[in-house]
This record gives sequence, C-alpha cells and structure tokens, in this order.
Amino acid sequence: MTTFDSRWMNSWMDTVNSDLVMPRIGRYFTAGFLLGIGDEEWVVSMQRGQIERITDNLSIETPWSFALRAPRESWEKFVQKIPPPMYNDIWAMAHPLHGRLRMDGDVKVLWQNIRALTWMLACMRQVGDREVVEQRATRV
Amino acid sequence: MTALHEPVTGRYVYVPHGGHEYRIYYEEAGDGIPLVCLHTAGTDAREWRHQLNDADITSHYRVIAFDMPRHGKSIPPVGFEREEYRLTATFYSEFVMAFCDALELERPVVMGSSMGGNICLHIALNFEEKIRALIAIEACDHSPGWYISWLEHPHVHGGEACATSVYGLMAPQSPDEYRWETWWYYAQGGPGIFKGDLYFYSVDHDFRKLNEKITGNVPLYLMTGVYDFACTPEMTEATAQKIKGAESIIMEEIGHFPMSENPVTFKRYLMPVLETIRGVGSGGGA
Amino acid sequence: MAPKISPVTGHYVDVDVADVTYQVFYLHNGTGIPLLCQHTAGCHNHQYRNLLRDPAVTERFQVIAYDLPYHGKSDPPNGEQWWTRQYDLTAEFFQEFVVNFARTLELDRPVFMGSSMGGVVALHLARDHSEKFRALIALEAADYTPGFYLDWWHHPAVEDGSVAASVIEGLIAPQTSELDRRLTMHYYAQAAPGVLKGDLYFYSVEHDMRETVSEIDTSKVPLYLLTGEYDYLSTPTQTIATAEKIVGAKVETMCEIGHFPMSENHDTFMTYLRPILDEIAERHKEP
Amino acid sequence: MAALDHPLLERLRDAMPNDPEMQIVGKFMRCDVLLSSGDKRYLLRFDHGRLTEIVEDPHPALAWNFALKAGPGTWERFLQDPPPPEFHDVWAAAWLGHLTLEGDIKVFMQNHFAFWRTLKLLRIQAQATSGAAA
Repeated sequence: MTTFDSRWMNSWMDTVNSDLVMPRIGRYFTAGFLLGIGDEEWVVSMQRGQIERITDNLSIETPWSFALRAPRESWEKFVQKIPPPMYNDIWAMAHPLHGRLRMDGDVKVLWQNIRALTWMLACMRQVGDREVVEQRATRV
Repeated sequence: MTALHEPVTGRYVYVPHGGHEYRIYYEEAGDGIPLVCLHTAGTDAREWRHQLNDADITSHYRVIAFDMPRHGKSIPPVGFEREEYRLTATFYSEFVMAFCDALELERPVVMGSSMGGNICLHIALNFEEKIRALIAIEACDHSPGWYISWLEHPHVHGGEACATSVYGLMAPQSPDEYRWETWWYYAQGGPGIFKGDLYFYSVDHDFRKLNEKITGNVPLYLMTGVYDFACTPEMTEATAQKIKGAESIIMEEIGHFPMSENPVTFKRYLMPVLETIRGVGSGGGA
Repeated sequence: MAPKISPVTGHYVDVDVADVTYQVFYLHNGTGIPLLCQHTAGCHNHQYRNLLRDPAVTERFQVIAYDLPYHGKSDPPNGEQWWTRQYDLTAEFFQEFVVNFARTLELDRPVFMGSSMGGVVALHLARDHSEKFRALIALEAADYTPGFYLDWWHHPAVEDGSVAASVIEGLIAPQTSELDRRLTMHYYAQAAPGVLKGDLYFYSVEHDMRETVSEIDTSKVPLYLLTGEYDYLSTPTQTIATAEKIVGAKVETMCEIGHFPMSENHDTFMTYLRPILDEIAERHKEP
Repeated sequence: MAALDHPLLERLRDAMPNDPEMQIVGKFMRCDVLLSSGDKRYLLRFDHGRLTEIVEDPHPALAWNFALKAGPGTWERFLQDPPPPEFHDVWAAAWLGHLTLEGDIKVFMQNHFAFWRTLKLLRIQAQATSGAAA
C-alpha cells in the first residue's frame, strides 16, 4: 500500500531529476501539471524536463496547464512494479472505455509532452527503491 | 564468411483496385498454405518479422506480410495530398482480397492484429468462400475512443505522440527491446496515417449488428491479450459469443501487439491454432 | 493473369559496425558492376526507385540501394538501449558502415554514389578509403555545409513529418513533376523522431573538409561531383570551389535539378549520370 | 512580371477556401504574418486555412507572429513560374540572404505545411493574372 505523502513525492522527484534520459526527451517540457490522487492534489512544476517543485499547497501561485486526476486505487495499481492490466499506463486508465483517470485542462500541452511525461510517470515505479531522509515538499 | 541473410524476401507487386494501381511492398518466407498477415494501424509489415523468420511456421505456411498503401514501402496513391486519409471497412476488406487475388493465393489464411483483426470479421462476412481460416488478434465488434485529433496536429510531434500513445498497450512483461521496437514502427508513420487507420478502427468499424450474419463456415479464432485496453478480453469474448463457430483465446502477460511485443509468448498460443487449421492439431487453442 | 511483380528485390542482411550488429534492409536489381546508392538525411532507399528499374543502368550495373541503420526498414540494432540515447551520425560510423556493408555482400570494389550527406561521405571515403572503391559519385556535396543542424527537426511542439516534407520541398527544382515532388516529400515524412536531425549532425556540424579535401588522390579513385542548380544547401558554386581543390576531380552543375537528383527527375539526372557510368564501365573493361 | 501587392493578396484570400489541400492542411492554421516588399508592408491574419484579414501598412502596435521581409526584386523572382534558383523558396532565399525570416519562428514551424501551401497558391494566383495580362 503506497502512501503518496511528501516523502514519497520527494523520492519521486529525486528519481526523475537524476534520470539520464529526462534532460534529453524533456528539454522542452516546461509547464505545471496537477496530480489528483483521490481528494489530494499536488502541482508538479516542470522546468526543461526537471521537476522544479512539487507542492500540495495550491494557490494562485501554483498554475497548471493540464491535470491527471484519478482515485487513489488507480494510482496504487499504476505504481506497482508490474501493474495489473488496465492500470499500466495513463492513457489505458483515461481511455473512454475505462475512465479510471481523467485528463483535464489544456490537454494539448499533455500530448505535446507525452513522451517525457510518460517516462517520468514510469519513474514512480522506482520510488521506494531509494531511501529519502529529509522532507522537502513545501508544505506551508 | 558469407553474409548472414534472413530467409525473407521482399518484393513489389502491382495491385489494381478501385481505378488505382497500388505498388505494394510485401515480404514472404516459407511455403505451404498461404498465411497473409495484416499489420496494425499506422505501422507496416515489420511487425511480423519474428513469424517470417520462424521455421516452425514457415515450414508449413507461406507467410506473406504486406504494407498497406501509404504504410512503410507501399507508396500512397497519386493525388493523396488532396484528400483526408480515412480508411474504411469496405476499402480495407476489398483491398486485402485484391492483394490475395494479385498474388493468385488459393484460399489463404488471413491473420491480422488490431485493425487487421477487426477487418477479419468483415472478410468472414463478405468473402468466406475465398478464405480458409481467419485469425483475428485483438479484435472485437466495436472499439471506439481512438480517433483523436492530437495524433495529427501541427503543434504536436506526430511520431512521439502516436508511438507513446500505444506504449501502454503493451504488457510490462514484454521485453523492453521489443516494446521499444514496436514504439519505433509507430514513430515512423507519415502524418495522418495512424489517425486515418483509426477512422476505420474506432468510427467506421461497427460490427455489433452484423455478428449474427456470419455463417460460421470459415473457422474464426479471436485472440486477445490481457493488457489490451483498446479491445479488452471481455470485449473479445462478448463478440465471440455472438458469432457462430467463433472461438476466443485469451492470452496472459501480453498486450495489443503479441506478434511484435512478445513473439515467444504469442507462439505458445498461435501454434495450436495453426496446427488445427492445417488439420493436425489436437482441437482448439491452448 | 500472372501477377505483375517488379524485378526489384529486397533482403535483410546482418552488418557489424564497431562490434554492434545491424540488420540492414536493401533493395537490388541488375547485374554487372556493383553500384552502391546512399540516400539523403532522414530518408530511405526509395529515393533510388527509378535507378533500380532503369534497364539502361541495370543491364551493366548491379544497383544496390540500402537503408542506413535507423532509416526505413533498417531498424535500430538489437541488444542496444538506443531509446536512452540521442542519435547523432558521425563520419566514423558512416564510413565504417559503408565499407563493412560492401565487404559483407562481398562486392568487388563497388562504385559508391550518395546524395547530400551521401555525397559528403563520398568525399570522406575518397580521402580515407580510396582503394576500396572503383569510383565515387558525390551528389550535392561540398567541403563544408554548415547551418542545417536545427532543433526544429525534433521538437515536441512541432509536427515532424509535415515540417520535414514542406521544408525539403524548397530544395526540389520547380521543373520537377508533381508525382516525383510529392513522393520525395512523402519519404521525408517517414523518419523516426530525431533521425533527420541526427544525420544533419554529420552533415552540418562534424563535416568540415575545407583543409583536407585537397588530400584526395583521384589517381587512386575517380571522383565525380554533380550538384543541382536549385540546391541552396551546397550550391553549385560551393561544389565547384570544392572540386577546384581536388586535382583531377570532375564537376558539373545540373540544370533544372535540386538537392535530390535521383528522386526528383530521373530522366534529366541520367543525362548527367550516363556519361559517368559509361566511363566507369569502359574503364572496367581494360585489364 | 507579377509583384507582391494588395490585389494579389486579395486573389489569394479568395483562392484559399477553394483549394482542397489547403482545407485539409489548414485545419489548425492560426498565425499573423507580416510580409514586406521594400517599404510596402502587409499584415496577413490566417485562421483555419483562410486569410481572414489583410492590413496594408499596419500600425506598429499591431502584433504579428513572424515576418518575411525582402526587396521587390526577390518577390518578383519568387512569384515567377518556374522561379529562378535561390528565389524559388523562402528557406532558400533566407539562406542566401535575399529574404529575412524573423519573429516567433516556432509559430512559423507550427504552421509550416499550411503556410508552404499558401505561398504555392500565391504563385499560382500571380501567374494566373500576369499570364493573362502578358
């Protein structure tokens, strides 16, 4: 059972920002997007393929262009090492036949950055492999 | 040392259809019962490269995989730039048969995946006397939801959007190398080709009222991988129940591109079907 | 009636370069002196579709048009994590591939003809591998062709296929038939992400023979340079200036032709290529 | 010899909706382009594969995404059929210094195919009338 708290988010951020492929395939990925996990919402701010900040302290200061909102259960299955069928990909979950994830907002930005976004979301499956000590999410 | 060549030969055949003469590139290997393989939307015959190189198959079947017009090395018809490309069931099913006629194939087996699987239903309905058997992979009577404008948009990289949109259709258990190879094929389609194929796959293809019209005279095998979220196992099984004589086979640990994402796993399910078709098998699938 | 099948035939062959095995797709037709044909950046061997079917050529030459790895039906190599790396074509890989491909097919000192990046690699081969070729035909080549290694060729917010097709259309001569123009454009819309840009790393960044092109010894291998008048990437003046630095090089400007002679206008191109092929065939007869 | 002028741009505006290819590739075309020929300046607004507005000598405060600036001689050669080498394409002309392409180049690249077809129609219109007039 994964608890998507700030420790988990920091570990995911470290994983993405130390990934060798992201700087190349994400060099034009500069945007904010919202991760909705059940009723918890986080905004991920991307700067040239690196996560600049993840925060759950949403305000006028935390703009996002598109959102990925899904029940906690969808994300828990999605982040497993070998996700079960229908939960191994955000498009699998968002496809109209299934509706286990909702893509909101300016989805053009999502499709423009789909390669880098898919790669960084897959990095979620490596979280837990890395022990993260201090908390860094800006929880004000 | 002599060069290591694959036992596969590629040729161009001229296929007359609908007032056009299409220059079609196809690859073949082996001899025996003709086994015509249809690639998925937006890609080309390389998806069947493992089967073309598999002696267990090519020792009994003449495996033939061709590139549809506009795909791979089959060039588009003259004047293609003045029309929006939308593949339809009528054109697609008739063209597959025109290709078989051009090569003078005698009652071939037709095996197709995704759109190539869906078209098998139309072929079963309209051309049953010209076909020995049909293997419809990742197929069902209705598969909506894929005709998406972002797959051909001047502000979106076509290759990356199309290829990444299907990456999740492949099972996590499939070897990384083959998943990315499949990704590569999708990344090479020309602008609007994948989307044009999906017009057939998600809009024009609606077989829900036609299932019961199939006579069942031609053996029809529906094979679907559990990770396929475009045509789920349930959708395939529901379709099979409505078609006389159809048999559904659900494949574990595999997704929407069995033949290219995991040929080894796919072979376990395919060989029994191929043996049954040529009359030696011990009955239905695994 | 019997199926109408083209004499052009395709095969896949394994070629090793820097101890990586590449599965290479090539088309061939004809018998006689082997004629290796290299396509332009980001494209594939259909650019030579007419040369492969011209009896005037195939009765004396075995025309072999291959897809460079990562292009057309020559997939990226098995066993390599190519998806984690940026593709940038280098002179070293390009030359070693051409030499190894010819050796793998056991070709006896083939003629090598290439266009654009294929013409530029012909200059490299002339300098570094002269003894392995019977003649080198450099189409649309010059000693230095900077400026085309652009990020726009591989940008997530720009549709790659239609941009590549409409940009290179400006390199096609206006006199080209509409069919050949549209096919040349179509081939350019079929490249995988980053391949056109990666090829242009070799063409516009790494390639600079301004100081070394004079080392080419045409007594070891005849060198022919042909450039279309509508080519603005390596203009006729640049090609002529390059040829003047090479003792014995033969150069000519092609009228009503752009950057893709073999794909734009086969008939006009042949008026310039045939005398060269005749000369090569003639020299082949001498002991 | 056809020149880049207001009447020619109006003929382009009328031709675009009737060109099948333009209607396909222009579906998402959205850009404001400045064309200048010597000191003559034209702001062209494109939307959905149509030329919705032609503003002659636009006010400096009017925004445009990208501009193609060249002398009258360059445009006259560009509009010929067949056009002479170096003047047959905007990339060629820009490459060899006969034309300046400036502004938000990303918008130019995002509308590239549609704008390429637009310039082809411009030449066709230029020939249609000057041909008749010659």
